[in-house]
Amino acid sequence: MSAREVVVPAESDGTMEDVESFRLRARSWLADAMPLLPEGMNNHQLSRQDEMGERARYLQRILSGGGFAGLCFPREYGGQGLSRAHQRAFNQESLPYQMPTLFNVPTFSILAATLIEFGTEEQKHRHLPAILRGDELWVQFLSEPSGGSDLAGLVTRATRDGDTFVINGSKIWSSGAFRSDYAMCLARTNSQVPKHRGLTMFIMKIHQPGVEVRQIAMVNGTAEFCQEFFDDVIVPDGDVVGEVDDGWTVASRLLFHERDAVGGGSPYISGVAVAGSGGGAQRSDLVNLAARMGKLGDVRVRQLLAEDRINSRVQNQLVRRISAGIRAGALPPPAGALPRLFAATSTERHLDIALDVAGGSMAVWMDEDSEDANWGEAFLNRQGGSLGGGSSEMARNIISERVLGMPREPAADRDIPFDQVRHN
Amino acid sequence: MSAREVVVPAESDGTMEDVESFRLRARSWLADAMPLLPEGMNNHQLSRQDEMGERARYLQRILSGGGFAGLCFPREYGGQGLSRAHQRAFNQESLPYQMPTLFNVPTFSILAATLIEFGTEEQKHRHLPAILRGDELWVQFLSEPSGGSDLAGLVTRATRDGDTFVINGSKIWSSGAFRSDYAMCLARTNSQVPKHRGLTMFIMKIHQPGVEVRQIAMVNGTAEFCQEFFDDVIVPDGDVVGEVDDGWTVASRLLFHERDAVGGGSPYISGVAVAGSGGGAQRSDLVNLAARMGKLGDVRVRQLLAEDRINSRVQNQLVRRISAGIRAGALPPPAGALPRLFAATSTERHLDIALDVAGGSMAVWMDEDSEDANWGEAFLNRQGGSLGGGSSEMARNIISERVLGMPREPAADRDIPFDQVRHN
Amino acid sequence: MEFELTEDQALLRETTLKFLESTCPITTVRELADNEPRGFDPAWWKQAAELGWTSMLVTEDDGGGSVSGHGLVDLALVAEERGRLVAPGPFAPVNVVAEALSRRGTTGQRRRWLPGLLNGETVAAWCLGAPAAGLDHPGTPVVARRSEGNGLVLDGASQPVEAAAQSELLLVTALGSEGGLVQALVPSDTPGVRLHPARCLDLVRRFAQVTFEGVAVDPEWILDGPGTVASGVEQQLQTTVVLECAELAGALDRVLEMTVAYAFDRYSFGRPLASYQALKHRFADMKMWVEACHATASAAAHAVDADAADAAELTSVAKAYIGERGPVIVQDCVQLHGGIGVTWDHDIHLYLRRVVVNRTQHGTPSDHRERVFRAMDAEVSP
Amino acid sequence: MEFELTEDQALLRETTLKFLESTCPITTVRELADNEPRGFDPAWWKQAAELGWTSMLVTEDDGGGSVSGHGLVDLALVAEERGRLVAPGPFAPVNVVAEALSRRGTTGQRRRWLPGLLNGETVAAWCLGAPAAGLDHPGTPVVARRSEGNGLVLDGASQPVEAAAQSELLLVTALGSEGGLVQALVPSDTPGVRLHPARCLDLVRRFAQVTFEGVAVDPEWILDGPGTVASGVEQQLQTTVVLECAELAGALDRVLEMTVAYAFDRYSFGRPLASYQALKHRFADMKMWVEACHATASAAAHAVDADAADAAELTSVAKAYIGERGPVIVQDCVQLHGGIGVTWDHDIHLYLRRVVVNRTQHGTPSDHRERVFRAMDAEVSP
Repeated sequence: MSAREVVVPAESDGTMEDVESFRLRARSWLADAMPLLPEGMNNHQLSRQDEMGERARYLQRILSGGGFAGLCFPREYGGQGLSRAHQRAFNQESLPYQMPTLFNVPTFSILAATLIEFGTEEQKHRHLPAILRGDELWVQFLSEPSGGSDLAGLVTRATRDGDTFVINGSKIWSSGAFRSDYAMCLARTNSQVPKHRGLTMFIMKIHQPGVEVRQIAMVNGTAEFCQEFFDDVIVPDGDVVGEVDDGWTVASRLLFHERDAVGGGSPYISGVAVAGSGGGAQRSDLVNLAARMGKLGDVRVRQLLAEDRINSRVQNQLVRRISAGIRAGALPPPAGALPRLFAATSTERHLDIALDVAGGSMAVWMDEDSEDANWGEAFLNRQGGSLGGGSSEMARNIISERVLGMPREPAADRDIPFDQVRHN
Repeated sequence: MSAREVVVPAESDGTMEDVESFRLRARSWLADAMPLLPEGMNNHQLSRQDEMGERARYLQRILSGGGFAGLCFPREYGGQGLSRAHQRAFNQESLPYQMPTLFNVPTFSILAATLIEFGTEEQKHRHLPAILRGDELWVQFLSEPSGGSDLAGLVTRATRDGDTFVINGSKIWSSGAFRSDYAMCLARTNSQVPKHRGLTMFIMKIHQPGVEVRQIAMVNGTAEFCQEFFDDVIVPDGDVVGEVDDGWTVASRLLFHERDAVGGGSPYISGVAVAGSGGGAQRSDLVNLAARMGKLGDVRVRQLLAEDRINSRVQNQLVRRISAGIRAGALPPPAGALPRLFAATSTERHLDIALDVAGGSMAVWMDEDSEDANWGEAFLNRQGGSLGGGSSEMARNIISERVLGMPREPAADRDIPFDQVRHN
Repeated sequence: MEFELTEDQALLRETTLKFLESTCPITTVRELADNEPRGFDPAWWKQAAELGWTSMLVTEDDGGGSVSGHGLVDLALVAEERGRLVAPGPFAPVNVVAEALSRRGTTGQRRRWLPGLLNGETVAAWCLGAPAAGLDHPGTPVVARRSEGNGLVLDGASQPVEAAAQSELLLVTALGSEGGLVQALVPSDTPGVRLHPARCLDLVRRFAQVTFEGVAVDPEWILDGPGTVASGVEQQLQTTVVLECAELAGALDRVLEMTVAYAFDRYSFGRPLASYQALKHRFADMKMWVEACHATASAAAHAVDADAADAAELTSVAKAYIGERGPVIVQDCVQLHGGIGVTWDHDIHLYLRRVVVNRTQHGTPSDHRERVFRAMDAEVSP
Repeated sequence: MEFELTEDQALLRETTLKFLESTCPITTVRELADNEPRGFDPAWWKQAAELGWTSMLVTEDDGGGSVSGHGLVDLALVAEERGRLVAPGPFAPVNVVAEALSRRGTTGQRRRWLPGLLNGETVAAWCLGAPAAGLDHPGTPVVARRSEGNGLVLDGASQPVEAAAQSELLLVTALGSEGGLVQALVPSDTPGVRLHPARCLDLVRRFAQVTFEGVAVDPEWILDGPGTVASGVEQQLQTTVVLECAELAGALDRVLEMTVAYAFDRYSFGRPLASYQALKHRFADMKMWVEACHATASAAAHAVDADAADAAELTSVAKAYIGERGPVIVQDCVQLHGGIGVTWDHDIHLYLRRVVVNRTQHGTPSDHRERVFRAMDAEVSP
């Protein structure tokens, strides 16, 4: 854990505004200032229509103007310096309203969180207030086309040239880079040392000469992920985050914040994308599908629908158990890979059950049945969930090695200078 | 392939008795000399009642007296020197009769076959005629309690003492050693060389001082497998098979004969244990179970029964395809691991389906329902098929490494003197 | 094991484990299997009762109580440790009957039977003799006719019932001759009651089929009126399933633990089995499943203990999930042990037996999936 | 691929592969998907017809024939290569209709339609408009009433039919208004026939629902009398399924091949993916499944070609097995490719699309398992 880490208090510590009075103030301000959600829509759906993030920026600007941006961010960087309890109260009060949830992940919860810990004072003052004003969306440039699970084996180079670095290479799987302003970009500054010891993290302005952003068309028709190409991109050395050649420390912490955000533990998440998600979510999409197919009376289909329901229930039970175990110190933190793997396998099973229930109509459907098209496209993208956020294979490595303590895989690149290692 | 290998002709070569006249002679002799099978029983069931092999020895003696023992064995060692076609004809004619099929595996098809290739003339004249007379049952002493899949990592020691060897250690999973007379026993004669290069194969008399044979009780109530303990067992050096320290060559060939026997390719198999087995076997045991449970109308159960039937059909189709592929040179011989693995997985699935169909009656049953007891015991022994004859894990290694050509697993003991390797 | 226990619960768990390890290690379980027709030692059962094994689902007024006030949660902790040592004894049957008596019995019924159940002198069994609670019930049910004195006359044959032959008291669930269910307390020496021993894959559990031929039940021994009988039977089922699931979770945890230890100890090709990635990944899956089994067993215990609205669904979720995964996990652990795993002398088959029995009693996974579907459908339909 | 081919068959296979590689590589398939409403180029289809793609199931008298005399076995070799390149074109529909005409059509019917089908000028489709052959058939069937002149009048709506909108001729299987099935040859421009385009996950296959409103069929265009119609429909189904399975086997083989190659090429932590045992073991399973798919597809082709007694069972065995395994294999291959495997630009999704479509058309795996059960039951019952 980094010494620079900001510890956000869970509860109000007495020097802050009382949570309940804050709640009332927020309630009244929200009613005055924020637009209501359209009937039957949630913020997740709204942000899917907000391709360039214009609506999110507009909403964040309102929050900022009202003094409700960055509740748990330090005051010195434009935040409100409040506790998790305040954020929780605000999130509850905000349920009926449009909220700029697009900023939550990765901008607030991953990149701003990392910048708070590793940024220089100059960097923090330059970017955090701008982020909280809605002026900057951020993304992470970590994975590479040649990389896969081996993040530290990346080959994008940053070569020092006076008081700048010149970056060449390519990054991939950044989410929404085309609409974003800044990235944290991990690049290799030294190839003569083992792979983890020659990396540096940079702040990179995205829309500048030498950076090309391409949206990646996915099998399910979306194009949210991007690939970036760097051709002699100039980055001043004032934009190094942390120490030169010590970027792995920054990246590890960034990845921690990513897991924390995905697991619902980040204090920087403001507003709720999908109300009622998690917990007792009904996943009735499969029941609806079976009903539409007239198969609710088929004992075999009923078994499959129940199996899916059971997986969903057990998944939530497992999340709670593992969180409790980590909190109690009975499980090591890498045990977080257990629910991650469970979620991936039960999503796969969910789609396999859909394929069985839908039968032919997942493959061939009449134009009007757009739901069938959705199922087909979801099935094509079945592995999405087992690949995003570290593959299921990596989760199994983590569980066996860091939860069960089994020997690590022999790695051909351990303690060997990077330029002597075979890579893609 | 060893230079000493006996090539048994597939068809009569003209110098032998004509197959059809041989068939008629065999038919008439069998009718005179051999006892008929009891109504509704096969030779496999009979030999399960023949715990000490007395019946098999008696029957083999009759064959031997009639000149029908060892049809494909060389004449000089007491065989008849005939072709596979003669053996096939004889097997067909023998279907109604009691036959000493207990001798087929491992005595004839594995150990006699290995002895023919590697034995000295003295050894062959001493043992092969006795085997064919029904005087000697043989087993293999290869696996060890500490061994698992790593056969060559065995630790039973054979120490030279003048013109004898003194053997100490233990062997396991020999089938029926308690009723057998001789074993081929693989032991370590040199620990200062890598593991494969310090092994020697011995002929070992089983019932002698220093050899203790214990039957192993299995979860399903059988006690066919044995463990042996060697306490200063003396073996004369005239009982070394092949060269000292070159036992791995002999063992590899022995394992080849084992696969050949299991796959139905051995010319030394005489008589048929279960008529009509293989090919279109019906596996109607599950259908019977479902019928007894009154579940043949349950669509879910019908699906399971069909799945089992499909696995059984596809398994036979796969055996034929892989054999053809190996014959045609389109697949390497290790591709034989494919049907081996398929059989193991479909047996597992067969028993899982039984568990589902049987429901509570696989766990608790009234005394009279002995079939339920059989299912329960079969389920307890579910992994038997995935462990015998090399585990499923070894099959997957073989397929990935020797069929798909993927890199071999790093072995901590490769090219390292055995005494410097960690073992159990 | 649950991660968030009160101090008292942690102590209960520890006491239970020590008691089992000292009085009933697996060597003792094997001896009972060979030499004890009852499957357990009655004196030992009384010791267990002193530790509270039979009183946690009984109110304090009736002489029961538990350390946290959440009787079923506490009892599930005991069940889990029992699973870890494949312990013997009529654990679920006695507790289910005691709970039913304490919750819904008349004063006379409670006075007559509870003291013996609580101190371990008396054994009781729940004889589910009719199709109920959405479980598959092949065969002919036990039917209850009204007799002249407003008592009952029972006729029919039950499925095999755990501990029936060791019990003085049978709680019989029968089909009323005018429909609905009926529950009655029947001493097993009542004329017309006959026991037919069954065989069980588990070496220390005893089952018997119970047949009833004109068995007369006095009105005072009828448990439940028509208004409570259905919910009573459902309650008994939920309690039984919670205990079965907790025992399963404990057994699976122990099997995985011993197999992981084996993988570290066992060397093949100069490396421990635990270093082979193909095995490591299977262990990772198994660890995930076992943790999920714990999670769902515990959620079911809490829900039933709290009489939660979704208690029926959550017990069936747990039973379906654990029942399905259980044999898969144990069989893969057998496979990882190699040939030794299918020998009589290795303990793993004792666990496999327990797991198969618990999987199939009181509803197979597919029975419970159907129950889950119905709960879900009821929720979705309106 | 089959291991035991005659020289002529090996040549056929090679010619097919070369033809596909040169005229229709995957880049072309992608262009057709984007720019060709029909999904295939009619001129290219005529070239394919010249290579025999449409004539192997037709007798020599009718102008057909195949290299080995085992038409369906030869055609399955073509189908397999088509699967390897996810080729376009109305392959199964045309062949099934041509075979039905050649086997059971009148002289007039054969003269009218076969020449065009054989030379690739005409496209035909089989419109299975009624519940038949044990397959699930949701929705309302097409019903055939006898008309006054002993012809038929068709009313109703089919399920989506492959190539219907590209066909001049529809072979319609309808439910006779007095029970049983009826088959008729209906030109698609017949008044009352309407086509409603459907969407398909496969990018180069086109389906359309066909509706019939009082469509009059002249007696001369009725195919099959009551005595042959059921076996005729069964024959059409078997042929279709054999071709679907062969195509699936080819597609799966190619997907595994490209994924194995990727595993050798791709380095992670300084080692090729192919060196990771957890992946090696998954590849071993996949290799086994793919070989099993080949084995069962081939067995089905031989059985149907030989009119074997178990042809119905073996086609359903093949379809159930491959249909079930197919998506599992391709999805695991996607997973092994990492993120690139779910991008539009990677070819693997073209295979996944083809596999999902072939899996679900003409009976899902569960439909075919039910058919297998019935075949088995018929065998066991007497």
